[in-house]
Amino acid sequence: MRNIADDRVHLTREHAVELLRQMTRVRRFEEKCAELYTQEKIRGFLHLYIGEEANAVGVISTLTGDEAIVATYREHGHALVRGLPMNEVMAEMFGKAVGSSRGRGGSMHIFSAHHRFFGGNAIVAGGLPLAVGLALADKMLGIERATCCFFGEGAAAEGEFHESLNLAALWHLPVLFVCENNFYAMGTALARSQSNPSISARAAVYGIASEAVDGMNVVDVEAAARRAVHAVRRGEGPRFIETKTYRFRAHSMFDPDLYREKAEIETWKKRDPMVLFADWALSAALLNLDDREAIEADVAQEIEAAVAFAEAADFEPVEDLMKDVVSPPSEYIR
Amino acid sequence: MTNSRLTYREAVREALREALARDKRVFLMGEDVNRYGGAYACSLGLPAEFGDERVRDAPLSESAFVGAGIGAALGGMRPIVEIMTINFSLLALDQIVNSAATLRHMSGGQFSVPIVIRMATGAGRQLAAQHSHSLEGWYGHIPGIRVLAPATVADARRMLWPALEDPDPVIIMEHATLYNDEDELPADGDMSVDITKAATRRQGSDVTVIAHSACVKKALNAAEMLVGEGIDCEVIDLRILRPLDDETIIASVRKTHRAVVVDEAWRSGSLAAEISSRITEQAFYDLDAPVERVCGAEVPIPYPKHLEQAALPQPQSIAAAVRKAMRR
Amino acid sequence: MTDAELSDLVARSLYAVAPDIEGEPIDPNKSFRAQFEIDSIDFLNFVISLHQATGVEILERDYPDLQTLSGAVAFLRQRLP
Amino acid sequence: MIEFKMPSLGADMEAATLVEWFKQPGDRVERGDIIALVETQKGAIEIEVFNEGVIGEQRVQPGRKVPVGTVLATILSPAKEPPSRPAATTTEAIEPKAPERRVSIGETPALAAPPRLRITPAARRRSADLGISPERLSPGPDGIIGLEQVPSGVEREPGLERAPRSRGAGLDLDEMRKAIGAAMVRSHRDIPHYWVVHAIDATPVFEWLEKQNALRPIERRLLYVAPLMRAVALAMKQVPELNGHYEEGVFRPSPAVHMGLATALRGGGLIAPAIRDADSKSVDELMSAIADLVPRARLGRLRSSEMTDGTVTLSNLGEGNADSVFPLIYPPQVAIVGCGAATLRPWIAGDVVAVRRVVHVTLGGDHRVSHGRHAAQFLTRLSELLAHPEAL
Repeated sequence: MRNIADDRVHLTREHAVELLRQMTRVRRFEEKCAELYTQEKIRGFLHLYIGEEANAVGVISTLTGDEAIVATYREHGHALVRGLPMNEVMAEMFGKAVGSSRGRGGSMHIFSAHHRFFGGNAIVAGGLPLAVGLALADKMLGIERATCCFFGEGAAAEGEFHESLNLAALWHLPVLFVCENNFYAMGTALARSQSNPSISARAAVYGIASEAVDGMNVVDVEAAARRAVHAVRRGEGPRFIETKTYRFRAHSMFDPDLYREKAEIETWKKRDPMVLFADWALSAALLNLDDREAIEADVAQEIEAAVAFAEAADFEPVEDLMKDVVSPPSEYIR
Repeated sequence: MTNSRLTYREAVREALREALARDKRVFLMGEDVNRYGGAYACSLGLPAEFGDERVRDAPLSESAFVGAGIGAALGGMRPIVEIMTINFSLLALDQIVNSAATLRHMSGGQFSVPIVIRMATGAGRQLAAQHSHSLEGWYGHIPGIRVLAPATVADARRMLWPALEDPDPVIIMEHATLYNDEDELPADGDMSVDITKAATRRQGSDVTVIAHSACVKKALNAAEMLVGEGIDCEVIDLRILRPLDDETIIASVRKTHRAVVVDEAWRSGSLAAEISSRITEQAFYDLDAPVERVCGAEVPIPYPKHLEQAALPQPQSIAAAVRKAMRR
Repeated sequence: MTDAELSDLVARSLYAVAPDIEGEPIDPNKSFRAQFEIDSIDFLNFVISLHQATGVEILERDYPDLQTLSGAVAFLRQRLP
Repeated sequence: MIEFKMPSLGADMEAATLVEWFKQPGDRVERGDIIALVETQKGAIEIEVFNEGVIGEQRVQPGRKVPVGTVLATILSPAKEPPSRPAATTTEAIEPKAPERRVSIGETPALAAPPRLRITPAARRRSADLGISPERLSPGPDGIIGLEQVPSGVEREPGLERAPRSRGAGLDLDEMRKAIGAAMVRSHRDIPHYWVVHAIDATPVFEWLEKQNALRPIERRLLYVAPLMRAVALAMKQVPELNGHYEEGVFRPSPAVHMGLATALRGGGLIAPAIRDADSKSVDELMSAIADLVPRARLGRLRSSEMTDGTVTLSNLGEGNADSVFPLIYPPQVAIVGCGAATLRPWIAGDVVAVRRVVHVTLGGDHRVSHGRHAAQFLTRLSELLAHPEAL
């Protein structure tokens, strides 16, 4: 067990393997999803996280299992890293009844009450007020823990972003805001949508301590998150991290990516967070090539099993269409 | 003069092109309308013709850019604001309901807001519960605005200009499943359309099926299915969701004595409820059967295809309602 | 049809137009009017009822033949095939 | 909350016995719904409600006689006031005191509405246009009468009444005679009557009827009373002083003629239910209305409005042998038309004596409102109308 009060990243071999393993799981899972999408096994919108894995892996590795996570419609990685079984996440992508949201949500709406994973929000900035409220509940109930909220830089244009930051700061709430700045809000570049391209500067004006880090470097992300989350847990109010990152894929499967230069994408790909970390860990002798191969083999097996699980699972019967609109009477709060 | 074959998407684009070309005050504003080409590719190619000023990317700030569109309309421009989906329009609801729809009245008629707001609506593409809803009935509830729902390629092409000529706010609902529909239009034929009248898409004598948007096609399919059973449906495309064209609806019901209202939206408090109510108010003594409704199941739209389709009106369910109205 | 059946049919037609006398015995030779205060409206309804039950055409000039149970039975016996 | 009280169905009604409730606590009622059957001195009458809402509590149980104005039930407005639980029956018979009670927030189980003819609005209208009583139509296989079940070519289809519902109570003939007696005593005491008689040659009417009926299928045949009522209604329109209500010293003429038809009940007794808007109904429509009304009157199945709406009454002794009649006005009306039997008589036609079918028509009027000249106007007009029945 790592000491959760320790601000430093303890890069043991064990931890390094874990970081690489999680990034690999997310990467390979999503590559498989892209394939399954083209086979029409997965439908709707599919927003891939490929290129941005270091953010979820770095941040979530600092959270305790009961610290709530609120994410966006690009949340497969966050769900897997948080510990949702890959089988259930894959089944959800298929829309199967054993999926993490019983198949009702699909790619954009993965939830798990057990893992305190609050989705899966497809309205930009829609998750920020929820995170503020989760933190408010903790504070009022006297539970000392953080709530972690992921969102993209596009959210910074929404009123809800500003309103939420103000509330969290005003009420001194234990929220860790993590802005994954991949520089494009769908097809609109940061410079075309923000008068001041620094997102972390916005947090600062609400009196929230903020920090911008290299989102392609999992160690940097983890270090920043560790500092921030400890401060939040200590009751120092909200913290804000802006990670500068990049998605290697288009916004969604049905996006011709007209708004980005190929050269720009190639430049960022040279800073692939998995490659970057693996190379560094190999050179620092924290990992060896066998480790990497073993991870890839394990992950491939896990994915194969998840696909088989999802394929074999049943769809919910149509008769159940009206389920879960409101609580069944037996669950009424008394 | 030759006919040109184009998609609904292209029809919207041509209408935008015409508007931008005809009136210097017109500009298009919205999320990803410029570089991305529009979330549904409706504005693809337009920035090259009209420039970044008049095809203006906006940040994800629905309340602000819709409100800014209202302000620009007050200030003498003729803005066309695109909202990516109707679910996102909820973030701008305050500006639409509390400003656009009220300014004329609360200023005692001094100001009008000649804005056109376009948005994609509806389910059918497995986009689950935050991208699939049909909330146009909510807009239909609000006095002070006009709500249009082009169901055909021709209407998609023709409705924008009269909408811009309307001195008051107009909302155009484009059903997301219609963008790929194709039809033939006269290349330079008559582009005018009456944005106060519903359209009768099929003449019939036994039952009036009233639908709008993507449900018009489904209603027409149902009507064809029923021909073999000796049932002759009249299909009315509402086209205008506010103000409703009572005259066309009531005249048809007076003729057929039976009505089936099809609405993709949830049944409770829906446009279908309003239409059904008007029929009973105005044509009660002409009715030979209770007004039937075929509406979306009252569930947030689920992701899996079979459940999503089960939640929506289908030709089969429309046909079943027609049979019920016919007491078959 | 036997006379008994015809008699039953006439009685049922009469009761149908005047349910308030249902079950009361009918004197076959006394006029309905005298027995039950059957007026012209009741009588018209009674004639319609007989016509509908039997298909027999009944003209206005036949009405006097139908004033009593026995008269009505005789009339029907004669007209029915 | 609205208190639904024992209605006054006539100036002479003082009390009535509740026979049967047709609506139960929790049932929705709409204006015009039949809510209960009450036994009056004049027979069993269905009473209707004039408010919409939900039946709250029934304060009077069947079998009890209560005075006019007694609260029979409460009606709650549908949204605001959920019905309270039915309270125990009050035992005080004639002067029930409303028990003190608080409206508790609760729900009453929705009870099934009593069976009602299932007919579509369009079918109901078409059958009304054709003068067909909907009760006479056979429903489709689903139990509903729709346009398909209404014959389109036939104008009127009288025939067998559907088997009537059981009355729930027999006519109380003694009570009825008492009530008629009371009304007639009041009429005789309070109304300064005058009568004017006029002999009218009704031969054209009978000749016309004979020709008509020869051409008509049996179901559409007319009775003499139908053209007679039509002519009386039209003539009434000419003399407003004869058509209306006199109440509390004021006469209110009625724009429409709602014609009470004095109907003898078997075993004695008289009742005069009204046909609304008789002046705007055709002869065929009047025939249809009479054919519908008379059997219902004899069964005691009348709507309360039919008992109170009449603005003038027609009393026709056409089937007997009496030469003429001097009837008493039915208050609050101000006139009554009495017709003796139409019998063959010698008649001066031009300068020859001919055999004609003659009827003595008496107009009884209320001197507070009209006088002989009005009566003469009416009778002259009636005579003209009956001379040309084809134009009626």
